[in-house]
Amino acid sequence: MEYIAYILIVVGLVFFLGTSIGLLRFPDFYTRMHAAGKGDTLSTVLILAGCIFAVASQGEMSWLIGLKILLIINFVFIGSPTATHAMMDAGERAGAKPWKKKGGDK
Amino acid sequence: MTEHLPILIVLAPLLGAVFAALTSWFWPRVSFPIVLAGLAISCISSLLLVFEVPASGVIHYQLGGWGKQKEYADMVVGIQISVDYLNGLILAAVTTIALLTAIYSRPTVERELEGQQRYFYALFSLLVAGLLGITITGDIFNLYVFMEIAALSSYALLAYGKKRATMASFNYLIMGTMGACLYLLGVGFVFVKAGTLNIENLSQIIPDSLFSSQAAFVGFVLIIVGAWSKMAFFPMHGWLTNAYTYAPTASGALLAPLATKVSVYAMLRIMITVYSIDYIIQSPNIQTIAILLSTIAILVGSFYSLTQTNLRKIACFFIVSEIGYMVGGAWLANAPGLKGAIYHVVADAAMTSAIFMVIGCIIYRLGQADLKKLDGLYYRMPVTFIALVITMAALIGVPPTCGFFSKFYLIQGAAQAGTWHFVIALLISSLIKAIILFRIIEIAYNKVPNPAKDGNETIPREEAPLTMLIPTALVALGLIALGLATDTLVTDFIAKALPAGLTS
Amino acid sequence: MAELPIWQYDTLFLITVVLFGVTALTMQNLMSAAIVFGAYSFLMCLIWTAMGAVDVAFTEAAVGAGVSTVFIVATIYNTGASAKPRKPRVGFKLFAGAVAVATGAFLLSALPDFPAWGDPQSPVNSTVAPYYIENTIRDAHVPNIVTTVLADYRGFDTLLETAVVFIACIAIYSILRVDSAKSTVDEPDIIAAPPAYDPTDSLIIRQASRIMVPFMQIFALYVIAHGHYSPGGGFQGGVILGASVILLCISFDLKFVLRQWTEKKIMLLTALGVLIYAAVGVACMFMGGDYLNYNALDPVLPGDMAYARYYGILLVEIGVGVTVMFSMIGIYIILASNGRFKRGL
Amino acid sequence: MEEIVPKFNYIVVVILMMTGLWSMLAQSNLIKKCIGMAIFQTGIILFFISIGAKNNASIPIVAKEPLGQVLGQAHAPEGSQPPAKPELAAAKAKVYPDPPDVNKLTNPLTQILMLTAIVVGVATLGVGLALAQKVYQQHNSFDEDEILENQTK
Repeated sequence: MEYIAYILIVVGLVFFLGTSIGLLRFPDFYTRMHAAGKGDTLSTVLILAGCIFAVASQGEMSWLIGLKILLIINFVFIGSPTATHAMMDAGERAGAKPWKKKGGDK
Repeated sequence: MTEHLPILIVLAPLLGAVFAALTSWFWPRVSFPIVLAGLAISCISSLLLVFEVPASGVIHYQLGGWGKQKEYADMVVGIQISVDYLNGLILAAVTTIALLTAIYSRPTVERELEGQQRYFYALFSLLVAGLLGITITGDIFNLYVFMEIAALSSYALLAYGKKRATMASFNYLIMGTMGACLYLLGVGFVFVKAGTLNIENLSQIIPDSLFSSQAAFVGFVLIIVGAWSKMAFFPMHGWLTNAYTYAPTASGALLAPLATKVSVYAMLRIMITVYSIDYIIQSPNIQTIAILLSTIAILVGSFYSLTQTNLRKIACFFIVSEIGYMVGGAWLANAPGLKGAIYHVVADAAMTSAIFMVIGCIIYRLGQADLKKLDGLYYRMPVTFIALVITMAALIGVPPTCGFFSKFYLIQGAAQAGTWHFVIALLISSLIKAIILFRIIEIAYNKVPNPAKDGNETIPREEAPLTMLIPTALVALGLIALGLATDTLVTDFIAKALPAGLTS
Repeated sequence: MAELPIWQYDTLFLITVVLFGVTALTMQNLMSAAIVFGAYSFLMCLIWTAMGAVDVAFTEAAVGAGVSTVFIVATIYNTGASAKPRKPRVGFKLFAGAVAVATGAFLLSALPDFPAWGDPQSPVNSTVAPYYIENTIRDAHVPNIVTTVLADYRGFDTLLETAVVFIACIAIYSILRVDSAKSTVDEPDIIAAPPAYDPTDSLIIRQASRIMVPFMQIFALYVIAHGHYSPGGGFQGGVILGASVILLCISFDLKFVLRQWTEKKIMLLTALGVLIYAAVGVACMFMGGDYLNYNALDPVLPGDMAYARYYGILLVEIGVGVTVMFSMIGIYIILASNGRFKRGL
Repeated sequence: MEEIVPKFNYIVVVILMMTGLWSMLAQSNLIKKCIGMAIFQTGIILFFISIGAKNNASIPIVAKEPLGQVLGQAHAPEGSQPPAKPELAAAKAKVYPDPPDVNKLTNPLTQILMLTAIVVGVATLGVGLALAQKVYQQHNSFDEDEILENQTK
């Protein structure tokens, strides 16, 4: 059980790394938002899944804690993509133009 | 029910405010009587308690039924409120002044706060509950929470005023929160070293184990500086003049006399009970700094009041200089100085309340309180003018009034402690207040030809409405009554409040 | 040197928290300053959980980070201001810096006198605190010591705290609320600059919040009721309830929420919560005990003396929850709608 | 280094408070002053919590021993039939360990004080923001210098 937890958490962290690099490197608003959205949802869910397995092996009440973590995962799935969508939507209305390859306006 | 009196003092205004807030939505006219009833209950119970203290000694009231725990070296668990010689008098003074100001404020609220007065009386009563809580509580963290209650309701009461009141209230908020946070940090430092928050336990722990510890010293300085900035002592007095000048007359009349004096009481409580006087004598450098600062405060307060023409601004600078009296008197750390300081807290609350009420009457009737436009005040508002003269006499220190006796003790203490600059400052400030009094008399009396003689046109006599006039007259006469009752007050109340060990 | 009493990770958190704090203050754009302040508060919760203060971390996450960031953002939205770079008043900034450094040095002068971080024998952990830890079960059968000390041993503090929340709500109401119909206060009606984009009414956000809100409210009720066994209690539950209604305000618009929770209802229920708390105390007084001494309620409540305290705490927590919920909603609506209760964030 | 490391949290607390104090005094923007005030207060809260923290101590909740374990102690392993009624009640009453070891749980007292401090902080922040918003209505700017000019003219 322990090893699955370690693997999941490490993979989650890798995604977080990808998100932060994405946030820094991507040229314009939309691509940065894309990176942030992905990192925000996926890596959190992976880390939480890792926690479920980490907790699974302790004490006989751990299935209850596992269930609670599942609930949290469910909420993260509903919550953070909506947040990213809201920001994208607001950005689009506020007139942020997507980046074009041939040196469009920054 | 009598043993519940201590909690009733704080609970009555608190519940009064909650009920006033609830009923303000259904019958707005009912909220004023409710608050008045709450203040009346707390006033009666505080007067009863004051007379009970000499009979039965210090009264402790355990909240939640927890008390001293034997097996834990009788540490007090839970919160304890106590009435003793030091805060008994101040409780009585605060409740009576609050009650009179509530009656007084009715017409001014009707006129000045047309559309907004739904929660005015709820905040009024909560402020009084906070101030009474500071006076009565026996737990230093509880004192912080009461300080915040009083502060938050005073920000709102001040923000009711005209255009410039909002910015003045914001500055007051920043300074007030800074003071409260420094106080909280000071409580943290004391808590780290002493481990308990109860004043009674602290007064045993600190003298025997913590006198040498640097953290306790830093905690002491933080608490004192926090209290100083709450009472607008010299370096931190910037917010007071704007805050009280642009506030509506009702909140000015309530806040000016009580808010700063209760912070002085909090400082006195920490100095006398928690850290005991010989801690102050043992660390002399704060003492000299404090007395120097209070001399500057008195001089700054007096000189600035000379330059102002708006009566309310003058009264605000009087407060700044009066605070200098009290802090200087307390830090002399000898018997007459402390007696003068404690007595001055009560006397000055009455004096400031009287002067703000008089100014309120003038503003109510003449629309503004500018010194230059007060000509003919004697003929137009004779009773208010007489009250003004009595209050100014008390501020200067003319014998029958209470101002004289407190100044007498302060000068005696200062002479004994040898701090001559403090004595000179006291005399100069009385001189300046005398100049202002004669300036007012000259404007109000001589500038206008005497209408009694038939030749000149008669000035219509338009007094403030009765509900404002009676409290003003009562407080003004109270100054004289307080003066006459000085020796009984000092001997069996204030003298017993001082620690026994204090020598002369 | 004995085993280093220091948590290695916490020093890392502490350094980052200081960095967050400093950036939050030196940022030009107000909105980003608010967001960095939110991040600062969330990181602060992490530090407190690491130090074992779970209840405080929960409250800070809900009240400190969640709601205060929303308040700041609502104020900025309403005024639409961003810190225009002004000529810095160098003289005054230096003076203020000198004052801050001087106080800091004075505070640090007490450093050698402090107990080390985390040693169990320090005076704080060895005088009054052991009583609470050892006697909570005997006195009130409540495993969560924090809730017992909060609502029972130092119950008066919590009553005053609820009063503070109540005062904040009325104070903000009386400062900002202007029913333009009959107020004589001369207040030029500078409508905030219309936001750069019209607020979205996109379906996705509404659906998502419509799904989330009921679960949030159930969880909040669980937090209030379950305060005896797990971290939580009146404050945290009340704030989450308030936050769920604020979420509705943001995703739908103010009128939608005001139809359900009218201004009168909100203000009345804020006052009601404090009344519940104070009434429980007064009931104890009438039943013969001291103020807020729940033992006196024993004849009324089931179970033995200790369980009277158990239920007393529960009643009090409900009072706190009601006040905190409605004052958070009230403060948000007034701040967001600049006192006119019509349109808002 | 010997003296600094075990007292690191007090240093951080002082730094946080001084940034808050500096920003309250020097920042001209009203909202920045409010944020500085909030940071000042969180600094104090960190100070109180770090006093109450104990080394490797768990959260201040008295953990229940699982019923089975308690029953096992009450009844030696000789038989598997359920224990008689009174023992079960006694065991159930004893589910909580007698007074928990003080060093194992963090100090609840400092946490209570800080619950109050956080709520007071938010209340003051709310009132400060309301005042800032009203000032903005009157002077159309958050900057203290502009407001002063606006007031004096």
